[in-house]
Amino acid sequence: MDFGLSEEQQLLEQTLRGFLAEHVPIERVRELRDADCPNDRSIWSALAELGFAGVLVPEAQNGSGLTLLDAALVAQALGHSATPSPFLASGIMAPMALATAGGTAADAWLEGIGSGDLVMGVAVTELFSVREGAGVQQRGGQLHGRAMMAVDACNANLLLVAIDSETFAVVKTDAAGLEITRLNTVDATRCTSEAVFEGVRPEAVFDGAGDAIRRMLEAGRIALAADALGACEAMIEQSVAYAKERKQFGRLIGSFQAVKHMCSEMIAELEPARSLLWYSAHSFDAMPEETPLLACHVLAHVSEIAREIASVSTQVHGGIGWTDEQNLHFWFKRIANARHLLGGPEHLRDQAAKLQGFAPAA
Amino acid sequence: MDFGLSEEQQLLEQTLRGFLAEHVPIERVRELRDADCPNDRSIWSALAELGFAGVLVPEAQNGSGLTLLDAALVAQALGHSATPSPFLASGIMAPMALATAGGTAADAWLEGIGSGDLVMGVAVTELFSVREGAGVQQRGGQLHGRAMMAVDACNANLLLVAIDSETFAVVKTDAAGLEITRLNTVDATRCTSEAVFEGVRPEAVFDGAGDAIRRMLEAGRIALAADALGACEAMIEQSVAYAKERKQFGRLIGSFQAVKHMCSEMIAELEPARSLLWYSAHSFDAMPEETPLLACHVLAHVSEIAREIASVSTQVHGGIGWTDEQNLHFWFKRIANARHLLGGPEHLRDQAAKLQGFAPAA
Amino acid sequence: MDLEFDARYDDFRSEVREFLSKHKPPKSLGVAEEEASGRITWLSLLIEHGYWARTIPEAYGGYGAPPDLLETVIMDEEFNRVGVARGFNAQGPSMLVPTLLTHGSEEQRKRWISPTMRGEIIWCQGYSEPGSGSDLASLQTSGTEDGDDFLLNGQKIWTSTADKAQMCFILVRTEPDAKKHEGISYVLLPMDTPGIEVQRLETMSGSIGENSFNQVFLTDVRVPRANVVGKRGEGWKIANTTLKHERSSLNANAEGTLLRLAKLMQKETIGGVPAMASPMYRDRLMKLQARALTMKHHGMRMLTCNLKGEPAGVAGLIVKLQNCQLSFDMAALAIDVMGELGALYDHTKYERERGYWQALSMFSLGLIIGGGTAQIQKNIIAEHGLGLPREPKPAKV
Amino acid sequence: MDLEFDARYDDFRSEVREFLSKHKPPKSLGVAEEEASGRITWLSLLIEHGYWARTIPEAYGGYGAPPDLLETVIMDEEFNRVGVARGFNAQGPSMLVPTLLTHGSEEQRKRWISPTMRGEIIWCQGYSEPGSGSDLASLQTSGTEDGDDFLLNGQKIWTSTADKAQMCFILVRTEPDAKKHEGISYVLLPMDTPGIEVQRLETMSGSIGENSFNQVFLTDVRVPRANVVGKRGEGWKIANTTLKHERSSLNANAEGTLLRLAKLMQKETIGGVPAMASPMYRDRLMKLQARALTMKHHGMRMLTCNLKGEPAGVAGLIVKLQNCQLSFDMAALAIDVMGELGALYDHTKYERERGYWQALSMFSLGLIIGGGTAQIQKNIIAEHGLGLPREPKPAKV
Repeated sequence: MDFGLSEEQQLLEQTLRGFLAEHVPIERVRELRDADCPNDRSIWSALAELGFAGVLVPEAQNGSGLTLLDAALVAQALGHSATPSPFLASGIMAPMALATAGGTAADAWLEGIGSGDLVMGVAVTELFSVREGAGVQQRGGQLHGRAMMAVDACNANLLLVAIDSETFAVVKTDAAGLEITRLNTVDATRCTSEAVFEGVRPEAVFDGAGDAIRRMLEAGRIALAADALGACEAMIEQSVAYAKERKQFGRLIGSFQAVKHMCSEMIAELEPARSLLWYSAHSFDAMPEETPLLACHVLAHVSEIAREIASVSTQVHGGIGWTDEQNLHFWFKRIANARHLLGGPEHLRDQAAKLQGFAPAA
Repeated sequence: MDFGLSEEQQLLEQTLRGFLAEHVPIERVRELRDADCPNDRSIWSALAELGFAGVLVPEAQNGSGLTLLDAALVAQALGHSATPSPFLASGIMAPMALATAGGTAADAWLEGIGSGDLVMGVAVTELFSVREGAGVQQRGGQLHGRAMMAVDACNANLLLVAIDSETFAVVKTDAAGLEITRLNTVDATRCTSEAVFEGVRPEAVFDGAGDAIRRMLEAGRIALAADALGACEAMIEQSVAYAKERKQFGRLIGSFQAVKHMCSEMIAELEPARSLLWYSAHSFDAMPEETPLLACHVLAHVSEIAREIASVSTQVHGGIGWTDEQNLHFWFKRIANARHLLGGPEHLRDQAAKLQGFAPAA
Repeated sequence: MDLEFDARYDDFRSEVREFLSKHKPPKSLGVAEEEASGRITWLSLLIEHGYWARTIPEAYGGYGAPPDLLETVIMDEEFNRVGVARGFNAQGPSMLVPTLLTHGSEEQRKRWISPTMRGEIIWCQGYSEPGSGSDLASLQTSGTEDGDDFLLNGQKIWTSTADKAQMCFILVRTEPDAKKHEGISYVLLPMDTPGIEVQRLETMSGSIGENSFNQVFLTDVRVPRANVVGKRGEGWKIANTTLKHERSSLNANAEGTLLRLAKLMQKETIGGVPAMASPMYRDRLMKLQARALTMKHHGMRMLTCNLKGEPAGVAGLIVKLQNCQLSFDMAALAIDVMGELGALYDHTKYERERGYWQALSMFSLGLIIGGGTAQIQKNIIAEHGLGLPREPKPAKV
Repeated sequence: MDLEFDARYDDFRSEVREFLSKHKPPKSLGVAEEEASGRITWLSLLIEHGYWARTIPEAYGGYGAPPDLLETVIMDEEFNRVGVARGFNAQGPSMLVPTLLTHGSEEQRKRWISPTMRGEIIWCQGYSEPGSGSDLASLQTSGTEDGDDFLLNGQKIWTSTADKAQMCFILVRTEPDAKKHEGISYVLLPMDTPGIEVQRLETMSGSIGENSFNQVFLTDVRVPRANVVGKRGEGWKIANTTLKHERSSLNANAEGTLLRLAKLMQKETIGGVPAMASPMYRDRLMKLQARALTMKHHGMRMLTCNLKGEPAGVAGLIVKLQNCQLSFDMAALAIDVMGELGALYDHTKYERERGYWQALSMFSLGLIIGGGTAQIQKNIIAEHGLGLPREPKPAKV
């Protein structure tokens, strides 16, 4: 009888944010910008040790078996600190797909994922957007084709690749015939790559896995919304702090109505979006029939407000917000990248309309 | 070698605005709100006497034979003063259709129109939007059907009705079988009605009049944009004046940054739109091949900024702007009505895309 | 997050349903004199079953139940389902009663809360003045001490239902020498007191829409000093508690409006094709649906804070700002969808839904302005919610 | 309105075309040392034909033609058609030269205008300081009198091309006891003067985009007092003339960007279907096209004012505000159209147009902020353009 975070969830959030503030300050993120892949294994191991890699791994596989709302709080904290990590793929999407699909292989991988020893990237872009004629097919027990914008695949051990809306496969990232190439984006805090398959023998193929794929996408979208919302929080916090400290015309700039209103408008968008995020994530476990629509809406809505917040909070900082050294742009770009990573707003709204019978189904 | 109004045009504008300020103050408009039709004949006669009814009527028919830019300045002044008059139909659209189509009957009507003795409404909605199954057909030399949202038809002598994109007819408003019923809108300053045809014998039918119809619509759209822009001007002027006079918190509200920025944002939209209006109207006579695209864009763009300006300028006034007695709403509602009168923004943009081959032609 | 409906709640829902299947409200539940007996009977019945005044102590005529979010949600859902208002949406219950519960004397609570909740007494609110809109604290209506009474003089504006109300909770300046915010008292004023003149105030929305507004002129209006709520000079603080409450709990029912809009888009055709088939209109609808869902669940979060007595912080201050703009934007889409017929008004032929959407558009604009313009609200959000510094005081010139 | 191209203009257009068919510009027309000889030869050739420095008097090395809107339009059209820059888009020609023409001494004009227009001298602009962004007039870099010289001390920021420029037009505080706006002088400073240190300033857009920014540290930098432009202490007024000019004439070539965006939308496919087939993207493109046309023709109106020497009034003050936002919004649509590939950057595989749109997005955001944030510009529009009152001075605390 309570719309809000439980005490345990508040504690989880505090613990993680405290840890990240101490161990992954923005200077650490900046260092990782020049790495081959930003998903630094030592950060991930530390997070795994605290139990965050296995937040969605079932208890039967030694995971924490928590809810998606707990996982969303983790994603939000990672977005808030702009921490590079394979959480989206290995902490959210892969475990959700494997746990839903089930089976011996899946269980074994889930155990590895939860301990943080095994990192699994995901390549699912072609489920919602096909560019450059990409797509991966099965022929004679081997995989051929190309997956664009695979998430967290670079430094991973395994890669989950969607074949179609009912089928996914798991391959070793060092499998013969598989080439994974990092694709640089504006966002230096997230790993994206191209995976080219030339006769790759998969570790497993999951057929009839439509539910697993749908749940994986829903969970991923909610978590990505949480991540972007966390980034928005961070940008607003920094704007408000800067407005309380920077003087121009002999006054703190936060005493100017224009600056006040920019901050007010940002927080007025953020707080209700937080409520929607909580409800959407909660629905995933408690009212899953509501989730398909909510997952589309929450990510589309957060993507829209986040673009605005990213721009306005940079403007609050004036010229300094535009410099590299101020670091604000790490969040700006994380938000920019998130906007299309699991489907852009137009696509998601079209899906939402279809789910309600408002638009002709594809 | 000059992008701007000529001295003659500036004089025309001043003269007309001066006349309207004196003879059609907003209190006069308020009185006409309770009339059966707001298009008061005495106002129209006075405008005709000054030559404004015949601004687009060719000199051969004793009109002024001026350009559409001149006519647009008239429309803008009428919007600025929220003057009810049949100018859109009888001053712009009908003369443009008749002059383009030509012929003896057309010439005679043009003469009457220019003198102000003859008022001609237009019923063209179904060319771009069919609601309630409306539409007028010719059968055995008679007209049947229904035209929605005819403009300036109530107090008119004749009605121009579009049959299809190549054909229009002219009927007497008191013809047997024709019933014209005023449809009230939020906008008390413009006359709109339904015209039901039950076997009406037309005065004339113009076939192969595709160009005439196209030019009539283009001219109407540019003039309607001018009208709405004039209304925007008036709302901004009143906002700025109010901000210089109203005190709250011991200060003129115009000294608050929030109010300043609302005013700045409005004027920042208005001024470039004025430039586009000038160019679009000028193109009508000087570079007609550019006009089809410009007519769509200028009306769609003005419709979008006008909705925002109407809302923001009301907000600048606070509660008083929302009262009936402040009169601001006359402009607010004139803008609201104009938005869809000759095609809404989405439709116009779709047309613009089609004209450039960006969208599949209908 | 606990939104499970366990068995106890299933029972509760059944009860509510049964109640609603057995009982019908009066045809209209307005403030008019002729509606009084139906209104009072119905509200009293609701209170008896605990569907109205549910958490108000029995001592003050309420049902006296402990706060429970899910019960509230269930009641709202079930009443909405059959299209029956759950109680009486008027300024007495929504603004005066919470104020009395927090600041009123025991005697005031005993005397006023019960008849107000039962709809026996209709209240109006005397806050705004022509010269004091955004700057409400600058109000000038004076309350001059005269024996055991105050003599009130001045003018109020935006006083809805002043023409029908029996009572007015009014802000007057009783301490002319105190600072601006410290000289105001919150007074309960019978509207039949001699010296009160009520004049209707027309708004831009004209004939459509229920809400009527008035100006109230006060000339030597005598009211006992005992009618002050709280302490003298604390009226500003007291009124602000309620205003804050109003800002955080404005129930716009955005979801209901959204569904109505979706229905319109399915029904309204352009060239024989439903407006819903237009990808542009549909995309706008989906954008608005996301916002409506956002505000719906934000409302539940606020309700939780409210029921638990926890401060909602900045998240509470933004509710009104967002809800009013959302209503305005939903009305705008509806009007666009109706195209050239969207401007029809005043019960003319072809008008859709009796002008509902145009009236909503204008009324929402009024709400964006009223009770503190959007600009004032953003100041409050920034200063009270985010701790940004106030504007420096101007130098004396 | 007179935009007829009569016969004379046809001839002029032919001339320009012929010129462009015969002459090719150097590969790049940048500010770098190694580009100097190509740049100087090309610009000199343009001036000789009157396609650059066209209205600058011959006495100062210009072509000396009277202003003519259509000639300007024709030259722009023809140069754009073949993708050749008409002249040299740098701060010397665009900001210093107009300033010298209005405020410089005869000697300064004779000495500096010609080599600046010919690209022999590269200038940078020393206005902003780390503590003086929006509040430019609060700048602290000091110019202390020392015999016939000033000794400059302080720090400048956002000084683009400071690493390559030979000269800097710089604002320094020479009258420390005067009022804030009256103590600043506009000084011409050779960049090889001892005591100047230039440090590169990285921006968010990183490796892509030509524009480089710097910080400039000044320690006892000696500059002759004769290098002051206009009177001592009038630097603020003088700099503002140019800033105003910049705000009203920012040539964003919105139409060109729009066409590029339309091409992208025809080429880029989603599931094999061109993005242009999406009604939503197309509608956004059309909205942007209307705004681009608006700003294009507004630019012609401003150019007319400029050439006629008539004040553009408030219509001039809004140009930069609108153009920067328009660029930002066009980039946003392009990025959306490219979908998940829209974030690609740093010359990675599959990146479209070498990251042009992401760079444009970030650079436009910088322009929205730079040279007076959008907020400062709106203040100026309101106060100077609409005559709204200034904010009252704060009381001393």
